[in-house]
Amino acid sequence: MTDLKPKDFASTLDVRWCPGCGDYAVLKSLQKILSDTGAKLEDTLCVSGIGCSSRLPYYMATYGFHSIHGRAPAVATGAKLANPELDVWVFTGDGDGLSIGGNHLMHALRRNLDMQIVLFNNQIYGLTKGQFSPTSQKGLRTPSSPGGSVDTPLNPVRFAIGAGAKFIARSVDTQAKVLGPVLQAARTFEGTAFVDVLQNCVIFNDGVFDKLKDKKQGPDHTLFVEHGQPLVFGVDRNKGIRIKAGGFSLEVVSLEEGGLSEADLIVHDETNHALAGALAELGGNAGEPTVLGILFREEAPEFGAESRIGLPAKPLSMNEKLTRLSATLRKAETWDVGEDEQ
Amino acid sequence: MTDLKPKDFASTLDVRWCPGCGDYAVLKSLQKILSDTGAKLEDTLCVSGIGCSSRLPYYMATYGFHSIHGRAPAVATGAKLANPELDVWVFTGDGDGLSIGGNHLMHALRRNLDMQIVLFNNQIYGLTKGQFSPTSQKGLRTPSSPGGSVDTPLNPVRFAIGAGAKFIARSVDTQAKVLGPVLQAARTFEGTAFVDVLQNCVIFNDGVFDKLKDKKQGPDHTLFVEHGQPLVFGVDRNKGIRIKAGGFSLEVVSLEEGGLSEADLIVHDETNHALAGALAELGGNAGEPTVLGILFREEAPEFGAESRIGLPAKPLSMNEKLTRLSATLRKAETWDVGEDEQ
Amino acid sequence: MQNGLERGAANRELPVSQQPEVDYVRVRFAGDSGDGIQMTGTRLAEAAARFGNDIATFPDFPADIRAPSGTIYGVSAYSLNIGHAEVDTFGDEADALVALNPAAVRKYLEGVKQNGLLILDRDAFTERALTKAGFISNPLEDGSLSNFRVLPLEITSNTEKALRETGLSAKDAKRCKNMWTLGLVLWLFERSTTDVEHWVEQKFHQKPELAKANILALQAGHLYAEVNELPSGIERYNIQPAPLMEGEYRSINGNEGLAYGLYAGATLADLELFYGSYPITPASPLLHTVAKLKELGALSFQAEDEIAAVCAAIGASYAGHLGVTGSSGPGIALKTEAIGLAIMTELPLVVVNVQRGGPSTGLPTKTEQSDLFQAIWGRNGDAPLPVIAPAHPGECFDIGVEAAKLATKHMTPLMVLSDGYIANASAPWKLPDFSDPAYQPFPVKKASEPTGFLPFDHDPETMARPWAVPGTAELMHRIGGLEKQAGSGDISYDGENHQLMTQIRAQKLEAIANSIPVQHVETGEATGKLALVGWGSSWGPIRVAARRAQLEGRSVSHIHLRHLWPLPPNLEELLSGFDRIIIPEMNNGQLATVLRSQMPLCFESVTCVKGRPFLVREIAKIIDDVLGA
Amino acid sequence: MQNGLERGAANRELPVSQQPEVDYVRVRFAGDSGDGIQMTGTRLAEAAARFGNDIATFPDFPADIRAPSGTIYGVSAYSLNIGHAEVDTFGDEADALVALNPAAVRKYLEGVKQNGLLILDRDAFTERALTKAGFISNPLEDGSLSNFRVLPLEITSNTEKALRETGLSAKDAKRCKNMWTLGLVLWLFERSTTDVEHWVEQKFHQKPELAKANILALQAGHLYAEVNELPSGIERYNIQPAPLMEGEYRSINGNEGLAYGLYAGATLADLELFYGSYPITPASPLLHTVAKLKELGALSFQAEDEIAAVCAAIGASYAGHLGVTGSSGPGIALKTEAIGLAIMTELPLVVVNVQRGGPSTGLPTKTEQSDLFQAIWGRNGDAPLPVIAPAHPGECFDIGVEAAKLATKHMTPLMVLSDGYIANASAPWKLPDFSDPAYQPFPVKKASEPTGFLPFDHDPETMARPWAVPGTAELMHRIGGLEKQAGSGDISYDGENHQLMTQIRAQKLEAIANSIPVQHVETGEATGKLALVGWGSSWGPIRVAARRAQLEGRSVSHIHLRHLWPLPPNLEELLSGFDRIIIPEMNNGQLATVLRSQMPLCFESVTCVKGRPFLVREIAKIIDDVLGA
Ligand SMILES: Cc1ncc(C[n+]2csc(CCOP(=O)(O)OP(=O)(O)O)c2C)c(N)n1
Ligand SMILES: Cc1ncc(C[n+]2csc(CCOP(=O)(O)OP(=O)(O)O)c2C)c(N)n1
Ligand code: SF4
Ligand code: SF4
Ligand SMILES: [Mg+2]
Ligand SMILES: [Mg+2]
Repeated sequence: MTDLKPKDFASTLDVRWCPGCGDYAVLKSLQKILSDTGAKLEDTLCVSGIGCSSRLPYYMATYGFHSIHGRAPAVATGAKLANPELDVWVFTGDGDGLSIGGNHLMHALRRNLDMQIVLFNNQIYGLTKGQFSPTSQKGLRTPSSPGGSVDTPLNPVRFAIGAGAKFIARSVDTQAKVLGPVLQAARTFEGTAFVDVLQNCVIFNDGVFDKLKDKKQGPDHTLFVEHGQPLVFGVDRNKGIRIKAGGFSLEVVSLEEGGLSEADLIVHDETNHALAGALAELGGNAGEPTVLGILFREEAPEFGAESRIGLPAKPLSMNEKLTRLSATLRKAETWDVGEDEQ
Repeated sequence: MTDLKPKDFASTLDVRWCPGCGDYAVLKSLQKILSDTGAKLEDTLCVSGIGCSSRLPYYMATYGFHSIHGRAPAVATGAKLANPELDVWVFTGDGDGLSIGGNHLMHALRRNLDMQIVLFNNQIYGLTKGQFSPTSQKGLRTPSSPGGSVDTPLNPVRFAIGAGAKFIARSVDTQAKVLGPVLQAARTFEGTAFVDVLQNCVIFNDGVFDKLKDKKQGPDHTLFVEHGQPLVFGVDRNKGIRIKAGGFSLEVVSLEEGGLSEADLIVHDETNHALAGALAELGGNAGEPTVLGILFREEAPEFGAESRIGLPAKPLSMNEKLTRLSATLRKAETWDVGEDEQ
Repeated sequence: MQNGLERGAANRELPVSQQPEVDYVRVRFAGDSGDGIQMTGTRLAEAAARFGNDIATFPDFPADIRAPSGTIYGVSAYSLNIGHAEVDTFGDEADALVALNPAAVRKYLEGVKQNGLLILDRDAFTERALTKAGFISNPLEDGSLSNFRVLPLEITSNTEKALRETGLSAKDAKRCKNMWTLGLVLWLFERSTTDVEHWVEQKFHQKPELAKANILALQAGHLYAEVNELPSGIERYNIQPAPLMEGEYRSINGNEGLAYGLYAGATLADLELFYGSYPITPASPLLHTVAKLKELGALSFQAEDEIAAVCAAIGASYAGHLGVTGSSGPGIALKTEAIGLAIMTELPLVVVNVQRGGPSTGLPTKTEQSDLFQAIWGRNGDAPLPVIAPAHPGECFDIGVEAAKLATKHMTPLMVLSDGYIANASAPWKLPDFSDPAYQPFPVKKASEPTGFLPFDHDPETMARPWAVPGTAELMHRIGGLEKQAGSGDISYDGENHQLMTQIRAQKLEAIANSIPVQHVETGEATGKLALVGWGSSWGPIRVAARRAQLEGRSVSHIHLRHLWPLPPNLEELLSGFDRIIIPEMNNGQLATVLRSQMPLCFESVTCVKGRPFLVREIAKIIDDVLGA
Repeated sequence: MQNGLERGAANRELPVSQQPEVDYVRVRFAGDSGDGIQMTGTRLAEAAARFGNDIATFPDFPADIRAPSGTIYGVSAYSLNIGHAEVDTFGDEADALVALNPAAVRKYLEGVKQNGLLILDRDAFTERALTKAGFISNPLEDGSLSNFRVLPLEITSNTEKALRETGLSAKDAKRCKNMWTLGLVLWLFERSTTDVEHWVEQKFHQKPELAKANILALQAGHLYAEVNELPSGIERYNIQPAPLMEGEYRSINGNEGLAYGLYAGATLADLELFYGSYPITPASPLLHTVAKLKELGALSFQAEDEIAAVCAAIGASYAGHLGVTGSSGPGIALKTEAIGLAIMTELPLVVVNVQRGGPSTGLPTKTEQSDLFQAIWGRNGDAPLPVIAPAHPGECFDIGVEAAKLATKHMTPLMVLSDGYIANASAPWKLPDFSDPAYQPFPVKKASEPTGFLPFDHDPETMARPWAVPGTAELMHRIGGLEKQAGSGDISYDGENHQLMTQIRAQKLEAIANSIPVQHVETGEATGKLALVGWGSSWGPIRVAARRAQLEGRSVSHIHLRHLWPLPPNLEELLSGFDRIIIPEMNNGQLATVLRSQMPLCFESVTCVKGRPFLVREIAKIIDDVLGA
């Protein structure tokens, strides 16, 4: 294996996203972790649908398939089933993956085929110039919602939990420190890893994540979870999450008031479905942090391996196949017509 | 309003489900609650996709639209948006609603338009003769999975939670006592009400729900939830659900051992998302009950009403419309070409 | 013994019959869905085939899974044409109808010829059953069957009687009445029960008591016929073996044939088969059949919908398998956008459409061939792809092989148009001999050489681009649905390049046109007064009618198109040799429209969209109308 | 003043020009996506139109949202043809190119005529910018522009200078360079800046400092031209008003026209408009425009995908609205199955396809007319529906009205084929007068009478079935995609009935054929040597070329098809009167194929799939080739 640098993963094509688009940062993180993990160009396959974010495969020096709108998980499924050796990545957007492609995403997550699905969630349709998407905030005025969108937004993480995904993470485009390890863990995970990347579209939805990304105040609005670690957050790491007394729900508490300490907080258990669901919801109300990191991860049977059970132990030669086919055809009743019989 | 009997809701067509099919019972419950609630034939619209269950509209004396596979929620959305006065029902199957139609279902649930979506979940494709469906149990041998299905089944209730549904219930086809009130509550709910009906297919998947439906042992395997009531179940009502100590998850406990009483159990709160999620999961492991009843219900803005904001207060006459259109066309710069100018 | 002529696809040219009354027997079994009709029919078909007859069958089951018993829409039927001359259709009117309940009589009496034989289960003609079937009086008594030779037997009670000793429950015993009937019918056809007995033993080898009961019933029915004197006018059918070509045979239906053929095709191309599909009538059995080929290396994938199915197949092709997807009309409609992607990316892909009655959901369980427009022209943009169609079940295997060959040789998606009739009908089929030159391997050469590699470079002869699969070192490249620079494959918005690429895609079809066999005359002279041009499952009735007319010395030729798009280059010249050209089709004139658009000849269209193939008589009438009776 | 002839659709027949050099000026603005090119172009177009010129415009923006500045693929352009004779195309070569950066020169120089005028921002020709645009040397210096009249101006620095006093940041000041340019160009066209000033004031009324800056820049540019002596050889353009028909005008593009027309059509049908859609280039503005009509009662619904969009529209139609859905080729492909449902259920539905370059994702931002096959034949089953197409932006409104009328009158889905060029191009449009008989209301009568109500009974003249909407007492009935009994609408699997229903669906098209206007000759004699047959946006160039040839006394006629399916019944007779018939199309010969399939005439096809309409010169060449130069 040659040592490939991040830039070796870049194709020769000019990157054509708008200057300042969050997509650049994700592309960079991706190239870096591929380099870090010693990925090979020829064994890496990037599949995408249509959208700004779905242009990503063109910018990678690996194999790439820019398919059609919403269908990347299905294309990737076929490719990975056909060649389990490939390291398959799906890049999609909130429109591509959750609007037209929601069903394929859901079924991919349910099946748990070994691949990574990275959703560039800019809460807008970038490529078609700014209509609201399934993750757009309510009330957003766009060309197709001049009076403000009335659709209730979908929470991609909660959606993934509903679909039964086995690896669910959330990250922010430009926070390479979170995004890098998340992508790396996604790649390592044997099954479908889903990564919701909060991505800024400078043109049509600029600044929606500014609060979370703010260098100073950001930590007050985000909580980075790690398995086995208590759920602490805040600029001064003085806030946390605990189970609300007398009910099955979470609440934000201050570690300074009421004599609470880290011991009163929940410890993150990435195999706990209910916890992941509750964490996914946080961020909607004032004071709540948006949870980043790996919200859920659970080992489970991998679809590809299971699908191959029953296949011949090793690929058959053409002759073996024809011989077996001949035998199969003869499993039905056969009879001979001979010259002499006539 | 004339008093319609349940049978008045039956059309003149012969019902063509297999003898013994669970669909009959659902049809009956439906006709009964429509009669009970004084529904009008002409104001009721039944929309369906394709599948055995999707034949239901033909058997109703109301308006009906047997549309195409998986698309009933979309057809219903258009009809309801066009005429908010209609009482719109969608009937779908686990294949129709969760396989090909999963995306429309998801978006319908997310939007919360006032209608009822009843999913006949027989964990099989009935009409196409018995292939496994997205809810089929793993390992099920069917014509398309002769070696046993390797797909991980989807949990419709959990899926609905993931989609952000505001009314989520589960019931069993033949338990009219649960199903009736659930359908009635679904009808009353202002928003999209989702009902997962565990339905027996006598031909291709007979008996999958027998354990739950068993006259005697059934109560040991099912838990009927009611808002404000503790989560007790069992033939002898001696089992219950409580929060597992030291974590964010549920466990089944016996009320006889360890001196536990109902007071130790969780009280059902139908507005609690996390609880609904955890309850939805129960039933997968031995000893756990399958939860029936209204798992989740939360008032939320109704999509239809929100969509109509900005429309004229009352419908415009043809003349008013043309006048306003003329004015709108003139919002752009206009200029006159006069004979004299030439 | 065989007449020397090898029929292109079917490979089993047999003498043609001039006396359908003697040469064939057409029998239809009909009864309730639960009566085991399909099994009875299949057994008789099998027995006849093993005996050496030529056969054609047509199962006709209800749209409902299990309609309430006794209803007309719950009737299941199986039609069978047994001949010692060539049998290409399941026949027009039936010589005999075996009806296990009144509803079956009600539904199928119309299809029985004058003076035909009616074998009925008298026990089933209860008041209740008659009412359910819509009879006001009992046809056995009211004289309404006087135009037929009626043989009313106490089938149910005779079966029960025969099984009394077995200790079987009355319900289970009753279930064996189809076996009793089969026994009787086997006697009528002068066949022994031995083969069926073997089959029963195998099928029920885990339930010996059931095996025994079924065999008892079978023998009882046979014995009954032999022992009881049958009324006068009812004779046994003596159908001698047909002079079939020497070889090993089995019976096969179109779906099986196609699934096996596609596997064989992938194999001969040295590829693995990937079949992505979503169930739909009548295409689902393709999925079921491929699923069973797993131990042979075939991978099947039941997707969440048709779009995912075709996309997965495209993904599999990109990764180096032969991606195949199958569905029926409405499902193909959903695949349209993705098929465009396969055209744009120039990946091999086989799309099978097992057509059913349309439009929309239409008549899901009935046959039709009305998706031809969709196949040839049903896409956005200038998006050409080849279309081929099997003529009958026996040709499906070879169509599967050819599909794999054309798709890989030219790097293109391709559509196969089968239909509900071909899919479900079965016929004797000579098992393939893979050492035959017809099955010469055509192994695909995947790209591996980096020097000069350009993903959208085209071979001037085949117009194929190189197939470089992920995993191949140094050939990394990107493909997609956007227009691409000829050669490099980079995205290109350039107008001139788009014009060039549009031409290249069109030239791919020209390359295929040049590589397919020239159009031959299926039967008849190469010029003449009348050409009957058909495709797909209109093959059988046209062939039979044309061959009969030819024997009478009439100037009619049958031209059957296996390659529908591109059309064989010599077609125009060939057709120019006829005074009149008539196209009988099971749609509203689609092939006629296609041909008119391609050559300035006068095409007359005769259409039939009744959910079934043409009758021979309907084709014969066309011939009579043109050439005089 | 107007020449008396009322042109069918466009309603604005003007004198034809024989001297394009004098009668029109074609100017193209080009620069970086961020340079405000579209705005500059639109303002000049508006000013010209208000002055009374006829105009045609063509915005040509990059596929990328905001490509890195200075790149060739990031160039945005706006072409404008200003005339005092009839202007139907945006013109062949440009008379003038206003280029704000080197990349714009690189991309569009080819399209400028010999000795054309080049106005360049000299400040933008930095080393870096030149390299980015792929120039090896500076074209301003290396003599490569010697075939043009070059006017290199310090646009950026002049703008900055003009705004120095305003206190605007350098960046904001620079942004006004398009206004400076516009001022200059307005002077060149002998137009004052007043109208633009008003517009700026309105547009920036919340940011008065920006308004002021823009106006300052505008005036500065104007003044610059007036004060500085322009080099010899550069003259002002004097384009007199065109003799337009009297009336009130605005400019409109095809998407706007269609959206308004559909609203008007629904209104005249006495229905509410429901528009269900999913964004796609170039159809999205239809959705945006309808969304803005909410206060007029129109309901728009952005669905999760194209399938949901069409299904919602079908649901809305069932519930009594006029359901409309719009998309472009790939999205229409996805709607195919549902369109079949609308055909089967015989509900009114308008499907708009704003075509783009195909196949597959193809060339999303480029125009093409290659979805004709898909529109006419692209469905499973025998599934006919009417197809109509606008010729130019000004006709879109009326097409919207007609679509609503045909769909409701005949109870059928209908397809409108617009295209990317028509959608984005704009032209002066005479505002509709709703008291004109052309806009006579056609209110739909919904069923309400229970006696004798049969949901699938057909009016023998229109072949419409009754439209009974949910909510109507006593008319409860069920519809769906399965085949239905004629009359009752109950599910029917009967073969004869299916044949009948197939015929009924075909007869619906015949009824439409009988109700549409006879095909007229767009321009020229009713018989002659050459007929040029076109549809959609090939209208402009064919018209211009044909009219010029006619003025020269040549025997060429232009026949433009607005009704593509069914075809006008008199078309064959009309076309028979010509010696040769040539069909220029922006696809690989689709209309030619359609026509060949429908009438035994000889159609010659000339195709152009370069992402742009034909050039007049390309059509003129066809005429020359046939009739001699
Ligand atoms: C079948 C189809 N429908 C619609 C489109 C138009 N389209 C392209 S991308 C897109 C949405 C993009 O949004 P998202 O997935 O969020 O990607 P982003 O551009 O925001 O990264 C749409 C609607 C298409 N290309 N194909
Ligand atoms: C586009 C399309 N694809 C496939 C089908 C075939 N089909 C009809 S119903 C069905 C699945 C039915 O399963 P489900 O929704 O669970 O209904 P059930 O019959 O079990 O009630 C399928 C695959 C179809 N009619 N249309
Ligand atoms: S439009 Fe938005 S998402 Fe698309 S490239 Fe530009 S900034 Fe990025
Ligand atoms: S196949 Fe199953 S689901 Fe369908 S009608 Fe029969 S029993 Fe019911
Ligand atoms: Mg987005
Ligand atoms: Mg089901």
